[in-house]
Amino acid sequence: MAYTDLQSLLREMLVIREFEETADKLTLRGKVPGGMHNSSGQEAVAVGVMSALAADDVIATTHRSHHHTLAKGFTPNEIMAELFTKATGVSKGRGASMHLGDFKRGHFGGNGIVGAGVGIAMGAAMGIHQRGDKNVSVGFVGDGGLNTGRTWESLNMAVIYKLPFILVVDNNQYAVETFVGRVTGGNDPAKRASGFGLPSFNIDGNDVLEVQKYTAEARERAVAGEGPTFINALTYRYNGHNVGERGQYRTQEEIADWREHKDPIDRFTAYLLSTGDMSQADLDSMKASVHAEIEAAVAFAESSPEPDLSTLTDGVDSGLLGAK
Amino acid sequence: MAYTDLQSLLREMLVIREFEETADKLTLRGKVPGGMHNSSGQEAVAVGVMSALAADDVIATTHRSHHHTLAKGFTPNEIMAELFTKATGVSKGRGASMHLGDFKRGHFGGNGIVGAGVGIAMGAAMGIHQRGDKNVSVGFVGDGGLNTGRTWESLNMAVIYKLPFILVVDNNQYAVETFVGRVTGGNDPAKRASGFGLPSFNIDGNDVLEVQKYTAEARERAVAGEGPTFINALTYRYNGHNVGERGQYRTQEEIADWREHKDPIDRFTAYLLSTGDMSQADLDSMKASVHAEIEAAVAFAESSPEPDLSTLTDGVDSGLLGAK
Amino acid sequence: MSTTTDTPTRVSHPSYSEAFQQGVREEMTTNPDIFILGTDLVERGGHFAQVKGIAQEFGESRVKDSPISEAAMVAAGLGAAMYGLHPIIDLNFIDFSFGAMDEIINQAAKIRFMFGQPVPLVIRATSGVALGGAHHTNALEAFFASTPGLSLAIPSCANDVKGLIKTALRVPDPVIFLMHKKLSGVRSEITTGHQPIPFGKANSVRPGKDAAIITWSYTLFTALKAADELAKEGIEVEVIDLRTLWPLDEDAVDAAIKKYGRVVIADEAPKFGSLTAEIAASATERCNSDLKGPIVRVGGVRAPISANPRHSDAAIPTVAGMIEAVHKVMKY
Amino acid sequence: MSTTTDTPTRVSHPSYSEAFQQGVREEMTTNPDIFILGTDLVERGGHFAQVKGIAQEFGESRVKDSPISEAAMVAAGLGAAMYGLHPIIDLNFIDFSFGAMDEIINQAAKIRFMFGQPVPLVIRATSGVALGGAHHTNALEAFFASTPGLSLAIPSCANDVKGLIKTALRVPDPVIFLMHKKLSGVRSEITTGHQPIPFGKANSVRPGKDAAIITWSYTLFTALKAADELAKEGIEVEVIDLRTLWPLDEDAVDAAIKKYGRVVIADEAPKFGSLTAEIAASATERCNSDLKGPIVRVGGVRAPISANPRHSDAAIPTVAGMIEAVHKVMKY
Ligand SMILES: Cc1ncc(C[n+]2csc(CCOP(=O)(O)OP(=O)(O)O)c2C)c(N)n1
Ligand SMILES: Cc1ncc(C[n+]2csc(CCOP(=O)(O)OP(=O)(O)O)c2C)c(N)n1
Ligand SMILES: [Mg+2]
Ligand SMILES: [Mg+2]
Repeated sequence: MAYTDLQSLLREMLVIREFEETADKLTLRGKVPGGMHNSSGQEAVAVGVMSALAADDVIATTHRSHHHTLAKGFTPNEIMAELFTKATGVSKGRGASMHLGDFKRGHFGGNGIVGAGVGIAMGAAMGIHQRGDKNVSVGFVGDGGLNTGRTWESLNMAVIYKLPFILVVDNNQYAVETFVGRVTGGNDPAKRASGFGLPSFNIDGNDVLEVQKYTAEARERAVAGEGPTFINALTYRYNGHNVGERGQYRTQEEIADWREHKDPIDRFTAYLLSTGDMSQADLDSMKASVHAEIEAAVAFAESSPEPDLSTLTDGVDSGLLGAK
Repeated sequence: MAYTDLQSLLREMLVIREFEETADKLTLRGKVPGGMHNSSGQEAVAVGVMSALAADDVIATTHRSHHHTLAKGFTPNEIMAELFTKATGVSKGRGASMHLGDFKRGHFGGNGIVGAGVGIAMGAAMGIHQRGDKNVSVGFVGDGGLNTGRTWESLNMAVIYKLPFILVVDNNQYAVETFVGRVTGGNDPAKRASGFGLPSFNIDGNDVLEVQKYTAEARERAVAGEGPTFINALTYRYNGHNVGERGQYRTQEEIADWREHKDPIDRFTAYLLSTGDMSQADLDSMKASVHAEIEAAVAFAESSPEPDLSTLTDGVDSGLLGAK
Repeated sequence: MSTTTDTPTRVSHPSYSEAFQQGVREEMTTNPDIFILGTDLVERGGHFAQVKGIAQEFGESRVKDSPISEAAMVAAGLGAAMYGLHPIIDLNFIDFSFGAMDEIINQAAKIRFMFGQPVPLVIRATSGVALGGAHHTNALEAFFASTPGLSLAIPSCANDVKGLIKTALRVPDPVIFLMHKKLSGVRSEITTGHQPIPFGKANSVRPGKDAAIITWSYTLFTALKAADELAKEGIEVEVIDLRTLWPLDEDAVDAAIKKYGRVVIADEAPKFGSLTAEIAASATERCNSDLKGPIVRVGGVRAPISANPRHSDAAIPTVAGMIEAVHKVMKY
Repeated sequence: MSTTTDTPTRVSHPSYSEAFQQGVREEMTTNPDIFILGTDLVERGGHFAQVKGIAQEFGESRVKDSPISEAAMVAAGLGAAMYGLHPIIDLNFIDFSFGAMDEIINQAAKIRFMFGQPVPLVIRATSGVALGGAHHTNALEAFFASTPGLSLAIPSCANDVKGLIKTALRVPDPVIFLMHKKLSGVRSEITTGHQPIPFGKANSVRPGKDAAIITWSYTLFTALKAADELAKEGIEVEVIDLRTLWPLDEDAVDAAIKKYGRVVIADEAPKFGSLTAEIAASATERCNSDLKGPIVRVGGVRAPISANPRHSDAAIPTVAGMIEAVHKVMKY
């Protein structure tokens, strides 16, 4: 994905939405072993961040990572195939929904463990720092990860070594069924982070240009050797934590309010139409091409082979130590 | 230890100093298996805190805990004997310097692991909360523990459940040979803590009355159901991290400056003499009695028996589950 | 992550998860010191419905929703246990115990030994291989059971879940309580009513004449299927469920060796370093002369677990693998 | 905490800790991607002087002092390794790995399998029973060695420290490198010069005629003392040092069984669940007919380690216990 113009931001958000809603249905039909975490509603965080990064920047993310992975430039094909645990998936079918990644393309993995991606991304930033490279590393975490100790250990380490690191909280306000305000002392993520001595911001995670701007500024500081930045991007997840889940933990009114009045795609669409950066015709053809792209991804995933059973224990280690 | 008057605060600080300097020498003579962490210089933190607590309040502490344990009312005899790993020690000789404790007297243990005492004390506060009791729990941690993730997990938990918990940082500015400012992003512990949503203070840990006052106020809030308080008490350790260590990580001038100008015992002695709360004669006899008390503790420890070898595996569990 | 259940269920009996609710409810009624702390327990009743309805019945002071802070969760339980409560810390997946290892292994397990005072603490989690991939399928049984100071229950059916959790809630010791995720929905009869089931007592689930398979948890069902197949060949295999791995019922192991001389021990943990090794090695030392040949161990492959279902199934003991092992011991 | 050394040393040779310095220095010179992160490394050179002088020689960008943040330390190493560096994360005491278990077991160990990409990462720590009490004396060898994706080196002498760390720094895999605290100051000859020593190759430290003791790390010295005593009775025991526990030199184990039929396996971890069980059980399955009687295991007691020196010594294999075990196998 190259974000050369404003329309490309919108298109990527549409790709994510269509991917997620399609994959959600396929999951309900049993196509995605282990289920999946739908990111619909959170597109602007992923696209805003990635559009401010360079291709060789590194990310590491969470259990909810389709949007980050698509926005990072991975194809719907390889991700859908991975959800189906097919051999053509980005993780060769070993990872399903939670474990997308390819280090060579700067994606250091989704993660089954809350907070683990923060540490990995911080470590990547240390690698960048050691090499004297001019790229940056971004760690994603949910609001739930704000209460995981290692998030703060890693942030502190990035501060003291001035690592080129950006911590992005993809704050959809719930951890499974738990509202962030109920379990997060102080309930002000940027204030909490600033106590660790770094620039820290609470931003509108449903405004793709705001996310892009804060990320770009953070990236500039990081590359200039000024160390890490903390960005808490407020957003909302429309669907259940895992596919098919509903729960009584939030009202239908709350969901409707976010969907109808704060949707990141609707907002940005209206903006582009109003500024004239996009015509209705552009939009229609964009939607059609996105739809075709996701349909093709499903066909690709369906027709792809399963990983061979003979590969069951391949690649546990390099083999160079001589283990049988 | 009952802190009925100002002189008792001073006496307890003298007991700690004399205990530590005596135990230090005995350690160098091989009497204390595994060595010990001398707290000389940090007396006002221990005595200030404990003097504001009730007898049934709970503490849990660190690897450097003789001062907390003495100030909590444990006798020099049982602690010195424990340092010698004798059967008469407070932990029956199984704990040596790092593992002093007796739950029945509200001491939930020293600890070999940085930060672990914070969690245990927070848990005790949860126990108090569950029972509806009117006491509080205090967790001690060093400045090194400010960068341990679980310290923040525990503090957050205390905030959200409004637990009767006080977190005291016995901040002697060094973790082994590492200066706190070098590894602590922001280097402002109270600011860091306040981001977790609780009253947080940086105080003069060498002023026993200031420590007492902040602890008393924190205790009042806790008992009133208002939740936890964070107190970062700035102090200084005169000796090496472990007995016999020196290192080049700080200057002799720095040590001398703290010893000569900021010593908590000297300061409080001068204060009591100046206000007339104590005469020189009081002081002389106090010192003599303290000296005798510590000498007696050494004699007690020396003459105590070792734990019997037949007890080697006693009490690993209750035995009620039928393990052989 | 979702879970699968591929074992037949009978609708009238409680499920494995419901049996947990029952046991906990009964104990909570008589013991006000019991409370439960974990993520998403109050409304949702836990990710496996294991405490569904309990908050509504006993109030939110006895069932608490936690932030995602595993170290603090276990520490909370530990400190509260030291204060005299009897907490159940619900870690959801045992994999999340990695965030609380110091609290479990270095603190909870050692405190009674070090200070001579009780630590009545239950740590509950699901375990075992299912869907979801490598991060949710770690086998930690050997590690916990081999830690001095910890006990470990790993029930295979509703009845044992109920009876064993009742025992766990009556002893002043830290207990790790592992419930296999693939068994959550499996219904079966409660045969022991309101009675606690002692730790350290194996259960012979199927009688035999020729050999024994010793196992536990989900692998029991694989063993039973293998036994059914073997019966068709005329080989009658006793299937023994150890139910707890510490204390471990050595008497039952030794009795099986004495009776048959042919023993298979099976478990889904990667074979290298699994508890099957400990059971086999120590039983061989004790009862070598009663063995017609070496105990055969069946275990998982040495690899992380793939998210692909065919791969995750192939990574753990299969019916075919179990039959092969029995054939091997039958050749002695 | 201080440590004790009760094994004879020769002054001209490097100590066990100095051998680590040597090996790391040599590799750092040729590989700019190696850096070291841990507490108190720069000035102090680590708590066991294991990296003394290296910061001064290579600069502080290659030897970094860390805050007390074990999870972040390992994560830093892990992420940097994924980026292409070859970090050494120095955890000081292996007990502190409890704070980084997810990073080690769930992340570092599984990443190559999951993503098909290398994780060149060394995690170094001291291990073993010494003074200091329960929190600093955990035995984690079985847990790490049984985790798919991890390798584990556990050298007993300066030469092996040097050769094995050089190998560890040349493979793109996560390696756990455990150095026994009681051996830190022990000096011995470097016989293999600048050569790396392969993993998975045991070392026969003393020849024998009648039986073998298979062991590793500090317990090797207990075994050698026992062998000296047994020699006085006319029993000649080969003493084999496994040196790495994964890969494990099964060929050496099998060869000892074939040669003597009488084998003792000893280690200081609590016996229940120690790796001695895995080695014994799998070797028995492979070579039962060559055994004159069951392999006898010697291990630690099932209890946390007391801070009292007589107690901590009694908790692990003693010379007397080792002699008794050999007498037992000699009776077959
Ligand atoms: C250490 C850990 N604890 C618990 C879980 C179980 N779990 C998976 S996702 C999740 C909620 C995460 O919430 P958040 O971080 O806000 O991310 P979101 O799902 O909202 O994207 C939980 C509790 C886990 N995966 N890892
Ligand atoms: C989790 C953990 N990491 C490292 C250590 C080793 N260690 C023991 S004490 C110490 C320094 C602690 O410094 P601080 O918290 O400031 O306490 P102080 O010694 O100054 O009282 C370290 C690193 C440990 N015991 N636990
Ligand atoms: Mg969330
Ligand atoms: Mg300090």
